[in-house]
Amino acid sequence: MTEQPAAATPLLDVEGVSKGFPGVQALADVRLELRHGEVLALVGENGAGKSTLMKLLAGIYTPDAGTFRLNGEVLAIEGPRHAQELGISIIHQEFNLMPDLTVAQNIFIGREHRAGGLFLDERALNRRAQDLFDRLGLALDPTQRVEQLTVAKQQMVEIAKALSFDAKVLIMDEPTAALNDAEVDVLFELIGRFRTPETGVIYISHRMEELSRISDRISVLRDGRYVGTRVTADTDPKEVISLMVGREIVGEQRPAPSHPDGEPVLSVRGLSTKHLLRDVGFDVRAGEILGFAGLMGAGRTEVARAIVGADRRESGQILVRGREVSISSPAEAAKLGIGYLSEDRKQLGVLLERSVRENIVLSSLRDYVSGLGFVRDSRIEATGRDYVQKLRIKTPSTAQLVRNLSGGNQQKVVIAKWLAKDCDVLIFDEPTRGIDVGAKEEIYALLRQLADQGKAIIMISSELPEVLRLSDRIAVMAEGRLTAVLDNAEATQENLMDYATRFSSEGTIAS
Amino acid sequence: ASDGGAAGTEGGEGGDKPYVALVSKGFQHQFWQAVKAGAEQAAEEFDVEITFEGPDTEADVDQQIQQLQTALDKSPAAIGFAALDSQAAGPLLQQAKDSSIPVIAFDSGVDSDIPLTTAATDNLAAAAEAAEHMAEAIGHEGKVALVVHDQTSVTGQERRDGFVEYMEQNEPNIEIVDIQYGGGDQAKSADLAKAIISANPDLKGIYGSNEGSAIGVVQAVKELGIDPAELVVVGFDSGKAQMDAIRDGLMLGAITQNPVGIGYETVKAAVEALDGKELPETIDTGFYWYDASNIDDEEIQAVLYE
Amino acid sequence: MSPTTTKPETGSQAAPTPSTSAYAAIEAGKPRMAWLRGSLQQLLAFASLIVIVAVFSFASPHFFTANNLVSILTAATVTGILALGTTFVIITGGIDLSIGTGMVLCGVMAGVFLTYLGLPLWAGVAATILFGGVIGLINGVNISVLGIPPFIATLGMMLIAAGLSLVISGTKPIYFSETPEFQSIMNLSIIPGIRFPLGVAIFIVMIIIAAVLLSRTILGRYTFSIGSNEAATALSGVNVRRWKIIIYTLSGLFVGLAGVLSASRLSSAQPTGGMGLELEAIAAVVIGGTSLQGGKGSIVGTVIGALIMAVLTNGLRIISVPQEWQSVAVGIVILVAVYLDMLRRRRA
Amino acid sequence: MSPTTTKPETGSQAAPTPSTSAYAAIEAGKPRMAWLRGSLQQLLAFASLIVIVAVFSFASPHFFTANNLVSILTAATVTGILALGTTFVIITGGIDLSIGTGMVLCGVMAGVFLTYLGLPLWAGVAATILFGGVIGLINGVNISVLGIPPFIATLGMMLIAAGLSLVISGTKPIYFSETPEFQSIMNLSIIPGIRFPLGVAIFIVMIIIAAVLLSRTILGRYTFSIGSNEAATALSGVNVRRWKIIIYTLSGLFVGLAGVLSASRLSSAQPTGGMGLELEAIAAVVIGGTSLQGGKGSIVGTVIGALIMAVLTNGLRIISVPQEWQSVAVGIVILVAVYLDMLRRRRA
Ligand SMILES: Nc1ncnc2c1ncn2[C@@H]1O[C@H](COP(=O)(O)OP(=O)(O)OP(=O)(O)O)[C@@H](O)[C@H]1O
Ligand SMILES: Nc1ncnc2c1ncn2[C@@H]1O[C@H](COP(=O)(O)OP(=O)(O)OP(=O)(O)O)[C@@H](O)[C@H]1O
Ligand SMILES: [Mg+2]
Ligand SMILES: [Mg+2]
Repeated sequence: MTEQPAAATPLLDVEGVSKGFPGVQALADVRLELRHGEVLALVGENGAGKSTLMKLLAGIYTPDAGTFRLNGEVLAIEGPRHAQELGISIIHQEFNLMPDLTVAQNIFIGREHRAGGLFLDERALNRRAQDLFDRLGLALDPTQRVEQLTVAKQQMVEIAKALSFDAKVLIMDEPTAALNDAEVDVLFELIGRFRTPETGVIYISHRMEELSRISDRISVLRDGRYVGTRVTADTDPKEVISLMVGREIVGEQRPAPSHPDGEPVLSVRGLSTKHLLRDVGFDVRAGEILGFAGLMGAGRTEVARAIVGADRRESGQILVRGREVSISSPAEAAKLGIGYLSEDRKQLGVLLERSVRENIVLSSLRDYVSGLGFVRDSRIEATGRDYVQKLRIKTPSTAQLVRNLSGGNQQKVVIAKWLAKDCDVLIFDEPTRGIDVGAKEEIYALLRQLADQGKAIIMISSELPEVLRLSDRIAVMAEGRLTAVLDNAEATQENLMDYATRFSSEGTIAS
Repeated sequence: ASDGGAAGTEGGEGGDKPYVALVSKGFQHQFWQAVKAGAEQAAEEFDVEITFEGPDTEADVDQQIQQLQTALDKSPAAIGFAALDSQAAGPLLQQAKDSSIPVIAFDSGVDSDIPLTTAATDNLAAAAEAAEHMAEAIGHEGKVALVVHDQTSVTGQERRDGFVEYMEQNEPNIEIVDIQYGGGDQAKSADLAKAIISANPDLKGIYGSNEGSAIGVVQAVKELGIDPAELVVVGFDSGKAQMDAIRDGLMLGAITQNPVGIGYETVKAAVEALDGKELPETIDTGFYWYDASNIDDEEIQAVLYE
Repeated sequence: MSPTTTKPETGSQAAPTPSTSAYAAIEAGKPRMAWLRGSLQQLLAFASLIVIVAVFSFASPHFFTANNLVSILTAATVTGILALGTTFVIITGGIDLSIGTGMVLCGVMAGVFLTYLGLPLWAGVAATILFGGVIGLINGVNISVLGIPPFIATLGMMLIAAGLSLVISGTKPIYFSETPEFQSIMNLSIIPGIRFPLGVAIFIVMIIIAAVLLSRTILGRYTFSIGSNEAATALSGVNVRRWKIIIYTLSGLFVGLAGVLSASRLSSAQPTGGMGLELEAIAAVVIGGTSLQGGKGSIVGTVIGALIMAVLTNGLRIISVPQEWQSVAVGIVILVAVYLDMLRRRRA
Repeated sequence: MSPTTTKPETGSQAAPTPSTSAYAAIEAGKPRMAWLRGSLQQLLAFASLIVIVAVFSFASPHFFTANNLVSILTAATVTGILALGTTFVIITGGIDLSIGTGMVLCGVMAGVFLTYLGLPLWAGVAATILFGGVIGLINGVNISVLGIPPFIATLGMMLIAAGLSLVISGTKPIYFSETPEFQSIMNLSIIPGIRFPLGVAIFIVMIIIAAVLLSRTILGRYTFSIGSNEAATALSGVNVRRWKIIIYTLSGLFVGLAGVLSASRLSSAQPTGGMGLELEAIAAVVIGGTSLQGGKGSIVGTVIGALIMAVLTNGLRIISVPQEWQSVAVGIVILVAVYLDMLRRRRA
C-alpha cells in the first residue's frame, strides 16, 4: 500500500466524465468527490445518470471522457474484475445473481475454495458464507438456491456479496428499493460498520428520509450534469429536491378519506394457499385505495398473486361486485377487470428487449386492433407518447428498447402498462420501487385520480409513509394472515408495526 | 456363449415354428418391402416364423449392428443378413457361428466365410447393362452423368462402378461429366439433377442408380421441360412412378432386380440349412432390363413391384 | 449479440446486459417506418447472399440463368415454407422438431384424402393443411397445457409422425391417380416463356402472409412478447397458454401446406424421409438472425436464410465441387456469413 | 422447467421466478447431502425407466436376460458418452450439433492414425480423443471469441465434419488391419461367463468422471453459473470466454472417445452416418431433466435419459413390434415419461 495520502486528497475523485449512448447523453462533464470515511449520497431524478456513473466506476462501461482517481492515483479501469481488484465494490441497481446457484455459491463465484486444484470444497465455502452472515448479522441460508429467495432476500445476498470483498469504495445503487424499514435498519448498521477512515461509501437512493440518517454529504445530478453538493447537516430535503428537479415539489399530506361507502368491487373471502396464506378476507370499494402493509414475507405479494390466479388457491372465494368468479390465470383476471402490477420488474414486469410503447400497450393491446386483427401502430404510438409525457419517462423515443432505460423509468413503463388498460381493480405491488421523489408525487396523484374515477385500488408497499400517505384504509399482514384493517385516521406508523409483528416470533432478516 | 437356442426347432418367438430373423439394409423403401414380401411368402410356404428389420438409412451401420445383436439375443433358428459392412458385423457373425445359428447372406455378399450362401443380384453386371442401353440410345457419343443413391455402400459403389467401367472400356466417345449422390431422396435427387443439367446444357443422358434417384431425375426432366428425346434417362429398380415414366417415354428403361426372389430364396436357403441340406455358394437371383417394349411381358411383370 | 458492450467477458447471446443501442438507434423513430427500416437492416444481411450469388455467377455461366434461378427457388420452396412457420415458434423461444416428418405425414394424408377417400382436389388439399394444423395443435397442447418442454414434445411428435406415415401408407408411396391435377399445385407453369412454377408463387404469397402476420397483427405482437418474457406477458393478462397453442397450430398449417407441395412435386406421397429437414429449416431461421433464445426475429431474415442454403447447395453442384467437399463448403460459408453479419451489426 | 411452479400461465421453462417452494423444501438442508439428495430425486425419475423395463420383462422372456441387458448397455454406450459431454454444453445454455458427425470424423481419424500412419494403439487412441478435443476447441472459439451463436457454430461444424470424414477416408471405410486389438477396446469381454464388454465399463467410468466434474469441481460450478446468468457470471470476474472454450473442448474429448468406441465396435471407421445422433444424444440429456435454457441439469439424469432411449429401442425390437410402429411407440413413451416426471415434480 502506498503512503497515506494527505488529508486533502479525496478517496475517490471523478473529474470531467462524459458518457453518451445513441440518442442520449447520459453524463456530461460530471465531477464527484468521495472523501475518506464518508457516506456520500448521490441523488437525482430517474435517468439523471447515477447508475451510468457507477457502471463506469465498476468497469462495465468505458467513459467517453474524464478521469478517475483513487487516493490521488489515476485509474484505468479495465473491467469488472479489475475494478474489484482496485477496491471498488458495487451493488448494482439490478441484481446480478445466478438463480440456479446457492447463496454461498453466488457470493463467492470466481473466488471458490478449492481442495487441491480443480476440486471444490463446498463445506468450506458454506462455512465461509455462514461466517460472513454471522459477522454481518444476516439471516441467510448459505445452501439455499437464490431462485427461491424473495426479492428482499436477493438484495441482501447482493449486499453480503459486495461486503465480502475487501473494498475501499463501496457503491450501493438503490439498495433499499426492495427493503422495508426493519431491513433498512440492518443495512444501515452494516454501512456504519463498513465505514472506516480508509473507506468510503457512495449511496444512491430516492428515499429522502434515508439521506439524513446515513449520509454525510449529498451530491446531485440532473440530466447527466453535476449540479452541486451539500453537507447533509446543513440542508433539508426541500433544498435537495429542488436541486434535483429544478423546481419545488409540494406533496399534500394525508388524503381526506374519500368515497368511504362505494360499493365493494372486489371481495376476498377465506383465501388460503398451500404455503403461506391463512384465511385472508377483505373488501375493496370503488373509489378507494386500500393499502397493504407488512414485513417482508408477510404474504402481501402472495395475496395479490393468488387473487389474479398467478398462484394456485387452496381455498377461498373471489367476488367481483358481489358475484363469485373463478379466476385461474391472470388472463382471466384481466378479463374481469383486475390488473396486477408485479413487484419484480425485471423478471415479471417488463419485456427488456421490446420497445417502450410495446410494453405500455401490452395489457391493452386488444384495444389497438382493427376489425381484421391488424395492429394500429399509429394509435399505439400516440398512447405511448401520451404516457411518456404523463409519467415523464425519460427516453429518446417510444421505440427505445426498455433495456436502455434507467431503472426508475422502467418502473414507470410498467405503471403505464396498467394505466393504459381500463381495469376496475388495480393491484399495485411496490409501484414506486426505484422512482424518484418528484415522479412519486405524480404517481400518487395518478392513483388518487384513478380512485376518484371509481376504480378500486390495492397498493402494496413496504414504505410505511407511502402507505399512510395514500391509503384510505390500510390492511396489515403478518405471517400469511390479515391482522388488521384500519381506517387511515386510526393508523400510525406505530400501530401498523404493532399489527405487522403480531405473530412474528423472530425477525426475518436481522437475527 | 448365448443361452441355448441352438439350431433346430426351438423358435425364439415362443411358437413351435422355427424362427428366422432377417436383418436387411433398410425396410422403408419399396425394394425392401418387396424383399420382405418374398420372405413372407417363403415363410408361409415352409411354415417358419420370420421378422424383417433394417436400419432407417443405408448409412447407419451402427443401427444395423444393434438390430443384428437384438436378433441374436432372441435366439433364432437361423439368420438372414444383408450386411452394410461385413467387417463391422464380424464379431456378431462369429457369435452366431459359435451359437450354431446358420447365417444366410442376401442382397450383397458378406465378406466372410460364415454365411452358408448368398442370395443376391450381381450389381456390377446389372449397372453395366444399364450403361450399354444408355450408350446405344445416345448413339455412342456425348456427355452423361450419374445420380447415385449412396457413395459409401457396396450397392451404391457397384452400381456406379459397373456403369462407369462399362463406359470407360467400351465407349471411348462417351464422357462422364458428373457423379452426384442424392441419398435416394427424390426431391434432393431432382434438385441435384437440375443443377447437373443446368451446368451441362449438352448433356445426353443421366443414369439414376436406384428408385428414388431415377424418379428424381425424371422429375428434373419434367420440371425443366426438356424434350425426352434429347436427354436419355435410364434407371434402376421399379415402382409405379418409374414404370409410368417408361410408359410415358420420359425414361428409356431401367434395370430391375428380383427383390421378391431375393427374399424368397433367403428364407428358403435358411430352411434348407436347418434341414441340413447342402447349399450352393451363391444364389444368383438375376436382373432384367425393361423398357417400353417389354414392360408388360409376363416375365417382367413378375419381378416389378408398384 | 449486444453490440456496443465494452465488457470483454460476455461474448454471446445469453448476455442480457446494457446497450443493444445500435439496434435501438436504428429502430428509433416514427413507428410507421419501423417495418421498412427493419427490412432494410435485413437487406444488409442480404449482402452475404448477394456475394455468394456473385461468386457463383462469376464461376459458372450456367448459374445466373432464369432457369437455374427458378430451380433454386423451387428447391427452396418446401424448406422455406417450413421455415416460415417455425420462425413464429422460435421467436416465442420454442422449437419445432416435428416439421420434417410432420410434413411427410401430411403428404401421406393428402394421398389418403385424395386417393383413398376420393375427396375433390380442393377439399383434399384443405383437409391436408388442416391435418398439419392438428399436428401443431397437439404440439401446442402438449407444450402449453401439459407443460412438456418444446424440444421433447416436438421430438416425440417427430417420431410419432415418422412412424404413422409408414403405418398409414402401408410403407408404400401413394399416387394421386384419382386427381392427376394434384401435381399442378407445385408444378404448373404460370409464366409463359420461363417455367415459373405455381409452387414458387405460393411460397411468395406465404412469405407475404407470414410477414404481415408477424409484423402487423396481434398474433405477431404476442409472439414477440412471449419470447421476450413469457412470465411478464402472462402477468400482463395475456392468455399465453392459448396464444402458444395458436402459434404451434399456425406452424402446423405451414407444415400441412409444405406436405401438399412436396407431394405435389413428386406426384406421390412418399412415406419415408423428412428426418433432418427440421434442422435445415431451423438453420434457415437462425441464419436469418432469429435468436433461439426467443424474442427476436423476422420473416425477411428467414427467407434470406433459406435462400442462402438453397443457393449454396445449387451453386456448389453447378460448379461441380466434388460432393464430399460440398458439405464442408456449406459449413464454412454458413460460419463466415453469420460471423460477418455479426461483425457488421456490432460495428453499425 | 421450474417444476413446482403453480402459476398456470408460465408453464414452460422461461419463468425464473420465486415460489419454486416445494423444490426448495426438498433441496434445503445440509450441503453434504445435497448431491445424494439430488441423485435420489433423479432416482425417482428412474421410476419411468423401471416401469418400462418391467413392462418389457413381462412381455418377453428374452428381454430381462443378462445378455440382453448387456446388449442394451452396449447400445447405450456411444450415444451415452456423447450425451455426457453435451450435458455440460447444454447446462451452459449452449448446444452442440456437431457431436454426431464429429464422432464419425474422429472414427475416421482413428483409422488414419492407426492404419495409415501406423501409430501404436495407445497413441492412436490418444490422438483420436485429442482430435475430438480440437473439434470442440474450434467450436468453443467460434462461439466464445467470434460470438457465433452455438446453434450455428456447431451446425457449421456438423457439416464440415461430415464432409471431411468422406474426404479423408476417400469415401471408403477404413479397417484396422494393422491393429486388430483395436476392436477389443469396445468388445473385449471383461467378465468371464457373460459378455460384458470393456466399452461398457469405459462408459461407466466416464459417467463417474463426468458426475464428479459437474458436481465437485470448479468447472462444473462455472458450467452452472454461466447457464444460470452468463452476464452476471462475467461481471463477477469469471473468465466466461475461457471457460466456455474449455467446456466445448471437454465435450469434444467425449466425442473423440465415442469415435474410438464406435469404430472399435464396428472394427472399422465408417465415414458416413452420424447425422441424427446429435438429436438422440440431446434427447437423452433433455429427457434426463436438463433444461435447454441452461442452468439446470445432472449427469444422473442424462444417464437415465440415455438408458430410457436404449431400453425402448431394444425392448420394442425384442417383442417384435413391427418396425413402423416402433418409432410411434418411442415417441409416445418419451412424451408420457417426461409428462409424468413433470407431474411428479410439480406435486412433490
Ligand atoms: N445502454 C444504454 N443505452 C442507451 N441509453 C442508456 C443506456 N444506459 C442508460 N441509458 C440512458 O442514460 C440515462 C441515464 O441512465 P441511468 O441508468 O444512469 O439513470 P439513473 O440516474 O440511474 O436513473 P434511476 O434513478 O431511474 O435509476 C437514461 O436516460 C437512460 O435511458
Ligand atoms: N419460491 C419460494 N419458495 C419458498 N418460499 C417462498 C417463495 N416465494 C415466496 N416464498 C415465501 O412466501 C412468503 C410470502 O412472500 P411474499 O412475497 O408474498 O411476501 P410479501 O409480504 O410480499 O413480502 P415482500 O414482497 O416484501 O418480500 C415468504 O415467507 C417467502 O419467503
Ligand atoms: Mg439507476
Ligand atoms: Mg411482496
